[in-house]
Amino acid sequence: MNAPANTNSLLERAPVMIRDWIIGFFPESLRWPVGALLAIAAMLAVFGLVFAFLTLAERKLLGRAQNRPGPNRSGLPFFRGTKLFGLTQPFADAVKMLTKEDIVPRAADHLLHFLAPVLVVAFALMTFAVIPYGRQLVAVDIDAGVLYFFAAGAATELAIFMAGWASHNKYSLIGAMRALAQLISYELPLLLSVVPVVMLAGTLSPTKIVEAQANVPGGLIPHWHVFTPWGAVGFAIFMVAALAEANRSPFDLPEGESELVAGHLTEYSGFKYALFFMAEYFGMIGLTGMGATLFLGGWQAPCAFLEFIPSYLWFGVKMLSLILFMMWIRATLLRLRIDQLTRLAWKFLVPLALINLGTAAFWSRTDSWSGPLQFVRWAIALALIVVPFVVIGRRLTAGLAPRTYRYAT
Amino acid sequence: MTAALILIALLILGSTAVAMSLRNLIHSALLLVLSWMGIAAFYLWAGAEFVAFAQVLVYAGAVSMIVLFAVLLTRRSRADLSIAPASLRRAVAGVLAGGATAGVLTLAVLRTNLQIAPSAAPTVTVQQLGLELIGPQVASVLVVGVILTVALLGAVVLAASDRNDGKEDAP
Amino acid sequence: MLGTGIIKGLAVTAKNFVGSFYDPARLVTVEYPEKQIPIPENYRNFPFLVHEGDDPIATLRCVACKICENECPPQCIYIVAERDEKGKVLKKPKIFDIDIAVCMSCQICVEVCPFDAIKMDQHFEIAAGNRFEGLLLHREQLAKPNSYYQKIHPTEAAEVDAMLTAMKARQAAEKSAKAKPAPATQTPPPAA
Amino acid sequence: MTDPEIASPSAFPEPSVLATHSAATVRPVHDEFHGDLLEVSMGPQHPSTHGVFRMVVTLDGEVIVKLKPVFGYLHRNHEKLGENTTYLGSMPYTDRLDYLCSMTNNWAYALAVEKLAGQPVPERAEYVRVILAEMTRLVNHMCLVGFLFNDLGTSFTPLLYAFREREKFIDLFESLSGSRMMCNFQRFGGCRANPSPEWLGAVSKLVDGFPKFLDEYEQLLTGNEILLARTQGVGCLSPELAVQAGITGPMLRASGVGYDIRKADGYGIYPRFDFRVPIGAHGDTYDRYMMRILEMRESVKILQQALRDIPAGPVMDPKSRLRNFRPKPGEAYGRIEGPKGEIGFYLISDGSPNPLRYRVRAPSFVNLTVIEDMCLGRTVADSVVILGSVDIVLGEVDR
Amino acid sequence: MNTLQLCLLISSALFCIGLAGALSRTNTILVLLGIELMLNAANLNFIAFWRFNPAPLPATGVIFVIFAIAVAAAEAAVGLALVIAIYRHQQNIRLQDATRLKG
Repeated sequence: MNAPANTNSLLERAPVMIRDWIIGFFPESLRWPVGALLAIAAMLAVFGLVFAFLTLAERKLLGRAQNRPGPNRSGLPFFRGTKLFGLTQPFADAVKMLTKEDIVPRAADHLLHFLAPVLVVAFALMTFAVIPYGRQLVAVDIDAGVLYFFAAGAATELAIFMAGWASHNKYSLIGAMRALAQLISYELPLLLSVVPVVMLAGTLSPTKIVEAQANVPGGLIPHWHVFTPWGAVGFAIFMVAALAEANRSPFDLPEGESELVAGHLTEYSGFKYALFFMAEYFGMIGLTGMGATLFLGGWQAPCAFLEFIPSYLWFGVKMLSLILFMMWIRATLLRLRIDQLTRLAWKFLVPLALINLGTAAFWSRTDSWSGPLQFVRWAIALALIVVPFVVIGRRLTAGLAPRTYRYAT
Repeated sequence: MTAALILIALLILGSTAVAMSLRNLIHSALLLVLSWMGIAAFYLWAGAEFVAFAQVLVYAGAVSMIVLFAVLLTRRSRADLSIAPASLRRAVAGVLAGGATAGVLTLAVLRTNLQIAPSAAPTVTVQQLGLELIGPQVASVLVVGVILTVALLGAVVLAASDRNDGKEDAP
Repeated sequence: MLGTGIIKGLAVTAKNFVGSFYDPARLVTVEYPEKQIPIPENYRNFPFLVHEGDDPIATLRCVACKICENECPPQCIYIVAERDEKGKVLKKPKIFDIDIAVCMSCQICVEVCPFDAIKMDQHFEIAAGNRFEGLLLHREQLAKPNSYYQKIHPTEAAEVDAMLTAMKARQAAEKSAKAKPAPATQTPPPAA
Repeated sequence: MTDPEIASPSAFPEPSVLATHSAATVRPVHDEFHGDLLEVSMGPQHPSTHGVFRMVVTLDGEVIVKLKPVFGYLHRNHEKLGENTTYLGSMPYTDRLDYLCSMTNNWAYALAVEKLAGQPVPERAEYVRVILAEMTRLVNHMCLVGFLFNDLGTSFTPLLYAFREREKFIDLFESLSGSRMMCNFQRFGGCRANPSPEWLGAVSKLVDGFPKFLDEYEQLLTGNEILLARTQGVGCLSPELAVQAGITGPMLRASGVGYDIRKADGYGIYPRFDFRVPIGAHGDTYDRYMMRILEMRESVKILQQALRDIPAGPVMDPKSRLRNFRPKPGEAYGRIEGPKGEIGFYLISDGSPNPLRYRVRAPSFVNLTVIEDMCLGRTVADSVVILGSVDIVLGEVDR
Repeated sequence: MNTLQLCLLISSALFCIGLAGALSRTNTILVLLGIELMLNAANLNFIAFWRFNPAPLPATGVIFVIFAIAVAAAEAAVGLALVIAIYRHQQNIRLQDATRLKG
């Protein structure tokens, strides 16, 4: 990694310095567990707050997109009349959720009903461990980090199934079945879209993947994967599959409100519901964080002269913009049907991801092409993307078109 | 080191034993997921992290899903899920067979003089694994790929519901 | 091509998102207790009784004719006429109750009233703690001055007032024309 | 054109799934939590049954093999009430039938009573009625389309855009009639209030801006691939079945039968206006959705013509009476093309102040009867969308 | 007893639980799961031997386990598809009822 001089600015090093300072109070033998606990505590605090304000951001964004102001009335306790643009809304929600009655249906499987929300949050939190948030900020830097991420992510659906099953409610059960079908369908494109990145970076370690996207000195366009043809397609597929993995609109079938009331959440209330809600946002954070890491250069600044801004802020900006994009999609799109969902995965995303693998191979083989050959390289790569997209897309939407109508006068 | 191993062993064996003796099929399946996770923990303990994550991804992520799907698709009522052994004789026979095998294996393990290496685990990076798979083991990778594809197709053919079939078989 | 429809849709929501920050045609909501949309003049919600003078009960226009009680579709009006000591029915209500929990604001009582005594109110913040007593309005609560009526329905009230003064003038003229002989027989006012 | 023209049946392919799920192959339902078939009671409390409606669906996986609509949760004895109140007293109750389109309900009832009593209506009142009816059509179709999109799984965005525009119309209703939804505006022999020129100007301005809103609205989702996939070919209703079941309104026209009472009866002054009746070709949910969109565009045309031509004058026939209204014995059926279909009132008078028989032909109710035929072989998600595209208001279904 | 032997004992215990389960249960799904467990026990052995090999080869054990996992996944998929086929055929998944190859 070619580290410019200003990368070690005070802000950049601040989190690590604080950690080292606190660890310094402990004897040598305790330093490792204390460091780990600190990392966990910091992550819980930061992402807890991020979650809280993301719920507000989502409601505000949806509100504005729907021509209404969104929550803007919650103020401070004991200060009547303060409004603060509704910034305290998440805390009011938290108080409400915590004080609501926790209802467990009599016929429910009590143990699983209790375990499901706990597990879903636990698995969602586990994914945070391997994401590099900044230059030195990664909780566990393991060699197979990407694999770990998807392994932990896959387990969340298990918890969703448990919730659906334990509730002893037909809507919940259908929701759970949908969740399973959705997971099985979208795990594949998600992984396949990541394979080119792993192939070209030559590693499964998120930190090394980020380093592989370091800026080339003098390069105008950031040296991120998303700015290559295969990277763009991979990123698009990753985002679509991530929407499905996070059960976000237009793939929110497991909890499809208009059909299944609330799917696997139907019989949950109070704090357990809040845990599910939290897990959904944690899932979003994790997936977008991984997406930023794999395709958007992780914590890398877009150009060298912007590197004075701390790396973790860059990471935050990228992650948040991806999350906001997900919310924007939610504000616009409608839900797919379950058969269309699986068809989209198997007949569209998987073939495209496989072809993208070939594109990536071509791209890496032709790395040495330069000059006019560079244009040929781009042309071939784009053709490899656009032609399958159009052909498969046409097959996918065969028979669907806006219609013209006749009139009886 | 050994303490961690014993904990992992307790997790694996305990959850498996309970899973195999439970009456509720869903609980069994979920406990087995726990046991598989314990096995992944064992792999981690042994220093084979790639295998550990692959174990979680494949077993907790995929096999468990298929199992749960199969459970849900093959029951008539919630009561169907509580499954008892067919007969006491069968259960006793099964446990006896298992116990006998266990005895033989334990004896064999304890009687054998096994050399062990120094405590540090052999390091294997993902890159090494990949080179190994693409290099010397490429034939096996291809064979496994073919097996997986055939298995996928076979599973689809077997499980694909043929509505006409159902009509003919209807009593 | 696949995706164009989705992109178009995203553009529309983006346009609305941005528009809601500066375009009043897009951000139409009003924060209610602090701000209120002006109520149109014709707005109606529950009936009230018009009185003329200072004493609300004594100067009610209502003559307890019970037409509104009969015509009211949900039958939410209950009227008992005042009687003097001899038991003779007086032309004023002793009880005039409207159960606004039942009233459906149809305005039929207003339309059928020959004396322009009952009109539709515009006061809608009438939440009450008790749905029986709290929402059963008696004549004391229902009685509101004519000036209030003129304030909330200016156009309508002007017409009504003009008609009433014309009628009074006509009655006075008839009275004087008929001279002294008999005490003035109450001419029924023309139907509205 | 007055005769319903029926498109050739070949244009309506029988959904193949429907055939495979005929009664012969439906397996028996075993118990409450059976493995093969799952019986789910959707409603009466369910987010997308548009009120307290209940569908008992039997599912094979996610595919519906049986659907039993259950209604009556909102029954309020409307027809019996009508027989026990005066003719005028029923008018506010008709507001509450289909509470989204009280103006058309009022008109249909007023039409029936006017037929019964031979009551003429002044010219200006006819224009006002047309204006209000077409505004109601816009309001209703906007609601329907918004709710349909919500059933399709949007997060309220299209619904709130539709409500934003609908609100403007409702404000106009309020400033004319005094109430936003329960207008209670029509009277036998005219209308209750004479709209001022300012009011007509406001309508005119709103109507002229409406196509622009519709364009933006259509841009939002009409061409959306997900919408096409979710609605095209979903819930097909063949024209034969539609005619046999007595389906009316946009739903019938979506099935390809060009029947519109505004053209067929020419009630009021509709023959004076130049407008077209859009006809679908597939009878699926997408056609039903597009019928509404296209009808809104036609309604705008009618409104513009009516607002241009409206004469001055009174809106109430001076000979009509509010009290002691006793039509001579006889019977009458007044019907109009409501936004949801044919809304009709059948009255028998015995000369008393109350009708002897009072009967409502509610389009929501009749259109709902084919819900099972449309849903069989589709998934749960489709059933919700199909129900949404039928456009029911439970106040009218249950009465 | 050294650590390797402990690992082997664990794996043999897991194998025997799987065996006992597969033999004693009649529910096809549980039988399949028992077989899965036996496969997993074998995998434990591979890793244990790899881990404690006095002359370690870089990746043999790991690669063996990877293949074993892949094959086990395939087996699970086919096996459970068979279960569903059996269920469709005889309306239950009791193993002793599945006695016919055809019909």
